[in-house]
Amino acid sequence: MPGIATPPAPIVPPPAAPPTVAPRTITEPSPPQSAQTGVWIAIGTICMSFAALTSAMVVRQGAAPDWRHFQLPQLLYVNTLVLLASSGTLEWSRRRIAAVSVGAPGLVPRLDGLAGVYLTLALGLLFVSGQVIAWRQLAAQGLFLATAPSSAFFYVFTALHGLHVVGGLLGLSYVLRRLRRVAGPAPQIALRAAALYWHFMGALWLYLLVILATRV
Amino acid sequence: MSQPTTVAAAHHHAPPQGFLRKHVFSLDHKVIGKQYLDLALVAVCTGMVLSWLMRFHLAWPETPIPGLGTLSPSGAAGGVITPEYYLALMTMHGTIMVFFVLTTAPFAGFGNYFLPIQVGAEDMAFPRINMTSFWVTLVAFLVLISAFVVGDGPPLSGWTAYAPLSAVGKDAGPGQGVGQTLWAVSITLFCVAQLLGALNFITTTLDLRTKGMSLARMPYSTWAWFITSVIGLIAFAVLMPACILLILDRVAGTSFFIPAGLVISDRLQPHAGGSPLLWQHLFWFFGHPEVYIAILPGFGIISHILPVFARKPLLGPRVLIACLVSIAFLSYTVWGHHMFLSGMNPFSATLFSVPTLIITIPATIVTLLWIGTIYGAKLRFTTPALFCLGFVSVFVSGGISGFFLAQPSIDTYLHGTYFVVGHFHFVMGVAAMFGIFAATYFWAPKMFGRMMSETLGKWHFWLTFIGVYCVFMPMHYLGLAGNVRRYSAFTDDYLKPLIPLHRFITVAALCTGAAQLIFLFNLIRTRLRGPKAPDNPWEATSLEWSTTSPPPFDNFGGRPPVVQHGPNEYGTRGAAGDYVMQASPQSAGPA
Amino acid sequence: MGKLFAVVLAIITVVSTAIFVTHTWWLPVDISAHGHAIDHQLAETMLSSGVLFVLSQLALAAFVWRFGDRRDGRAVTTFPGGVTPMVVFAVVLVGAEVLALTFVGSKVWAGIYQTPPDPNSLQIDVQSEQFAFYFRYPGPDGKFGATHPELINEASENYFGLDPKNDVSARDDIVVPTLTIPVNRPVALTLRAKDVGHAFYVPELRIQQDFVPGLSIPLHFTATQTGKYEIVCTQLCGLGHYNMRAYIEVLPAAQFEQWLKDKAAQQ
Amino acid sequence: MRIRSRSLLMIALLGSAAMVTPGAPPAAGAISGKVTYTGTPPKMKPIDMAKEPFCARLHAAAPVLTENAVTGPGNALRWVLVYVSAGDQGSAPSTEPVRLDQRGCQYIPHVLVLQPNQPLDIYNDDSTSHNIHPLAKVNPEWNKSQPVGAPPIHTKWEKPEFIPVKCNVHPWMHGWHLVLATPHYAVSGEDGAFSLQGLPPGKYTITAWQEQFGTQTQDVTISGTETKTIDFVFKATPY
Repeated sequence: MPGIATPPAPIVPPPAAPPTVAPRTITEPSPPQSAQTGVWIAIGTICMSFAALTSAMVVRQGAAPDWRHFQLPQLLYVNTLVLLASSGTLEWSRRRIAAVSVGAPGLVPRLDGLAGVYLTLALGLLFVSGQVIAWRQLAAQGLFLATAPSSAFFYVFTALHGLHVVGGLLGLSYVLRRLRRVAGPAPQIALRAAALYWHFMGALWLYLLVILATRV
Repeated sequence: MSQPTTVAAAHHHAPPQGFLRKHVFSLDHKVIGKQYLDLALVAVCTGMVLSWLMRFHLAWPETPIPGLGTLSPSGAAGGVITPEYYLALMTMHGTIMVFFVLTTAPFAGFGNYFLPIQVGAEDMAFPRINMTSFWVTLVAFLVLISAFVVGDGPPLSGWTAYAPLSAVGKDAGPGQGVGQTLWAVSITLFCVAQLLGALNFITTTLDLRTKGMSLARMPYSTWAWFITSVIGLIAFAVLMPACILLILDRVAGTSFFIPAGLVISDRLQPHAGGSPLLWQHLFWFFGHPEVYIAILPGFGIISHILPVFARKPLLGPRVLIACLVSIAFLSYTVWGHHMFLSGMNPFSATLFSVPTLIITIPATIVTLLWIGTIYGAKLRFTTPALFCLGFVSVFVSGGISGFFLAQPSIDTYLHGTYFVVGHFHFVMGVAAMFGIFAATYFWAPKMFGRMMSETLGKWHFWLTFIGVYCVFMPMHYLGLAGNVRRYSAFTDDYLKPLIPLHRFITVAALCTGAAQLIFLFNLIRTRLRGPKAPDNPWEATSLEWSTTSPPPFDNFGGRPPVVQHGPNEYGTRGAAGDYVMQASPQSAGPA
Repeated sequence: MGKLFAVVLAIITVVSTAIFVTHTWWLPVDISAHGHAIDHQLAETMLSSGVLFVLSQLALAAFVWRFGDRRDGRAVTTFPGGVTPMVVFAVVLVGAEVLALTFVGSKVWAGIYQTPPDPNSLQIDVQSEQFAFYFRYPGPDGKFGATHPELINEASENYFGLDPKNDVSARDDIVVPTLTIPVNRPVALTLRAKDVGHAFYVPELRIQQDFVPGLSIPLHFTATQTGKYEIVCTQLCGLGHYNMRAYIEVLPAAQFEQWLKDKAAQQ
Repeated sequence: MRIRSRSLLMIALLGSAAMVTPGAPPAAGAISGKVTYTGTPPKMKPIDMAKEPFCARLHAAAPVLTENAVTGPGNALRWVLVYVSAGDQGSAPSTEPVRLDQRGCQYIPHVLVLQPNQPLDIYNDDSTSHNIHPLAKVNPEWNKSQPVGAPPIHTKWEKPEFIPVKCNVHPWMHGWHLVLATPHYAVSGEDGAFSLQGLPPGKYTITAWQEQFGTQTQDVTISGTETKTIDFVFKATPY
């Protein structure tokens, strides 16, 4: 099932025929900021879900003395850097595309800005595989989902966050496809929304890292 | 609130071509709205049949029900309902009604259909996500219903699914194996669907309002759907992780909600350290806002329809919106009143009883606004108007019994008795249903382009209005006598003298149920062969009445309306009578 | 049509209120020390909300009766004073009533659930299980034996999982399915659940408390009248929930001591 | 739960040999004897059925005692299953139905012996609802209620197993369904006596099983139509 809150796919103007030689001349007025509002609301929802899980963890830790502390695999800190880097490259390419297409709203000048988005996708995939490797390391230590409540919450938090990151990757690849094919400002609005969602993924991971490091 | 800079024209998309795109996998919010309403119709029929079986079993436990033995041989061999099957019927009745009827119909169904039109938009902000949320809701409903035919029957831990009864697995009794897991998966899917739905509602209300449609000029049903989606966003975002943890407890062997040392069916359970109260807290943090998700759209619908038939403006619309917002906020501070006696620290009972009693104030104000609107009105007693009046009366009865349950000292006696059943059925089972009936009769001309029969409508109203009072008011008397709820048979000595009252309730419930067939027949006949409906049969002012019945694909035929007035212009001298349409250019002079 | 609605609504209101007022179905006799305070609180709330109920229903009926559309061209009029009387009535009157009920009610609640039990009250260990209550008295040695969930064996009536072989204090514990207590003497129960959530509810004692697996919850009361009453479960616990009952027998003090001695002898 | 691994029993049961042609019964021997105990058995406590008024009234005169170690005169032990665990030529399992009654909130008989696929009819003779919950591990476990007015439950067990049965509604109601592959079995009565009839000549292992004191086996050889007597003595402990 795709990420629970895949970033909202803003309305595509009627699926244009495959890009003919001359890009479509009509430039539609910029759509309202619905993609941006949608992402902000999705962020609110995701925060509420993780807040509920955090309170469940706090209550569960107090409920019984069986909370077994364990050392977080060091790989997680490397993954954190990878995720922050991916946010960086995405922000760089978003600003570059915005700056470049202010002059000429056609397709061509925008292409060099896409490299950053590709890099973000790669780093995102690297982060997700890093998380899975961290799970393997934990399993090697004998800490599975049901071994202890602390490991259970670790797996639930990282799984839900990973699921949302995968959703973000799907959203980014969708926006990437539209950036290459559709002229006009609409894809940029979508890119700004997708970037906001991606930065939130980074911030959420930092929050998770803090509470996991302190409580688990 | 970002005022939309440009007209929402850019948001158009080409009308669908193929049958599939037009009717099944449609992106049009009107088709999705009708799909939600049809799902809710199937769900309410299922839920009602379950309640008939339950009521019949309570009144005459040993009389076999013909045909039930063949339908469910394990649950009701020979037509006699077994105790576990009764609890399974109760659990499915509660879950279907709360989730798939009272959240789906007034909020997702009518909201999806009318919110975009009422704000002057062509469609929801994200049509693809809107379509996804319906299909995920349908899958959730099918997953829930499959519990009837799979494993050892549907779950029996109630719609509240308290742990460890719901978390331990098949040791806890029949239905707690596969059936309970299906329940948890179904509710998780339902949460995902509602989150996507709420996301759509809020973005559309904030971003896609047409020119001149400021927030102050939005109709009150739109306000209600907007506030309900904000509540839903937070409530379902908490229930989803709770259900995920419950599923992990059931299948992955974790111990979030199951403590150590439990011996169930002579087996020591392999769990340790969990807290059953954690589930109750997470569930009711969602649970009480859920009951407001069920009733607030009803508030909006009644506040939208009542002025139309009173032919005068709603009294104090700003106060109404302030009350809706304060109810929405307070609904997150009261969940503990479900848990006064649950083993939670007794001091927090006092803590939760204060906001619970305070929330009665905005509810009282809203009721008084409706009664105040009726004062000095020129009431037209059409069927939707009667259901509005019925809503006000029934909501008052239900709300008043809330006074008793809000106080921990009285809840000591009344908790877990039929008094509670009477209370929540009056407020949710009847008031919210009257909201749905009023909305159906009021908007049928617009949705189907055909008028519903008034005579059948009135028969349906009178039988239902008197019927529900005969069914649910006696439940308060049973509660005062200490009749415990969720019992599949009354074998206690002090309950035996109450059985005749149960028989009266059963007869009343079967008659009221039969009366709903009138509504079903009326609805189906209208959709197939009802008389053609004009664009504005009720002479109302809001935007949905300034377009054709049923509205074209993009709601306003390419000419998005420019709004000049609020929705409350009744009783003033207007071009076409004593009202001024929201989008009419002419100024609204005094009457 | 409006007049019909007003009449039907008035009849419904009058009939329902009459049944409440005449106590056709009402609370059973109160045999608990703290029961009077609860009954008083209930009566108080019944009176104030009854008035609110009758007033609002009859107001609705009256307005619907009077303001039907008689096509006489009469202009619509707004409620005298507009919306302010509504808000004032709700905030002041309902608010005041809410505060009164909360203030008085919290004292009644605190008296039952927030005060520690009387030190010399009778200690009884209560275990609820899928679909029965069992009560354990410490027996002559005054000490409860340790309980071991893995030793529970219903066939040999070892419901608490006692280990008499090597736990001396467990040998004289008395386990009975009927809660037998002396009259006018405080009783302190410790509620423990063996499997799922249950509840302890005696309507006559005006007392109710859930069992939570994993917790042992204190509950104390004093019975002021002898007799045999029913204990029922109000927390959904599975298929036998409706049949999960026990009896509470309130005996005069002497008869209770005799009963205790007989039971200890049978051990 | 009695700590006694059932796997040991399973091996003994599966030892029964191939089919025997029905035809006229060959010359048959018999084994009979008595089951007794030594030491002090646990005291059989009276069951207080106060929770279920209907059953409490039935047993008001003579309260029912617990049945996990029922003793009789002369140190006799009742409800002990004695059966041929090895050396049985095996024969078609009988198909005439076995009846289990729930009367006075008790399982009658306390120990019910039957063979795989033998029809089992469970009746509820009380005017209160019972709930039969056989805690089977080898066979599929089921848990059904039988409310008043419900028809009898017709079921069967496919595989041999010793299945404890409990009633979820009345915690003191316990019984056993002993599913045996061999048709040669007997349950010791009040006096602890048992007898196995119709045994063709051959070498047999006889096993005696008691729900609390475990199992004992003895070997017997039948040469003609004589009756061999063997006795079993179980060591009883008070707790």
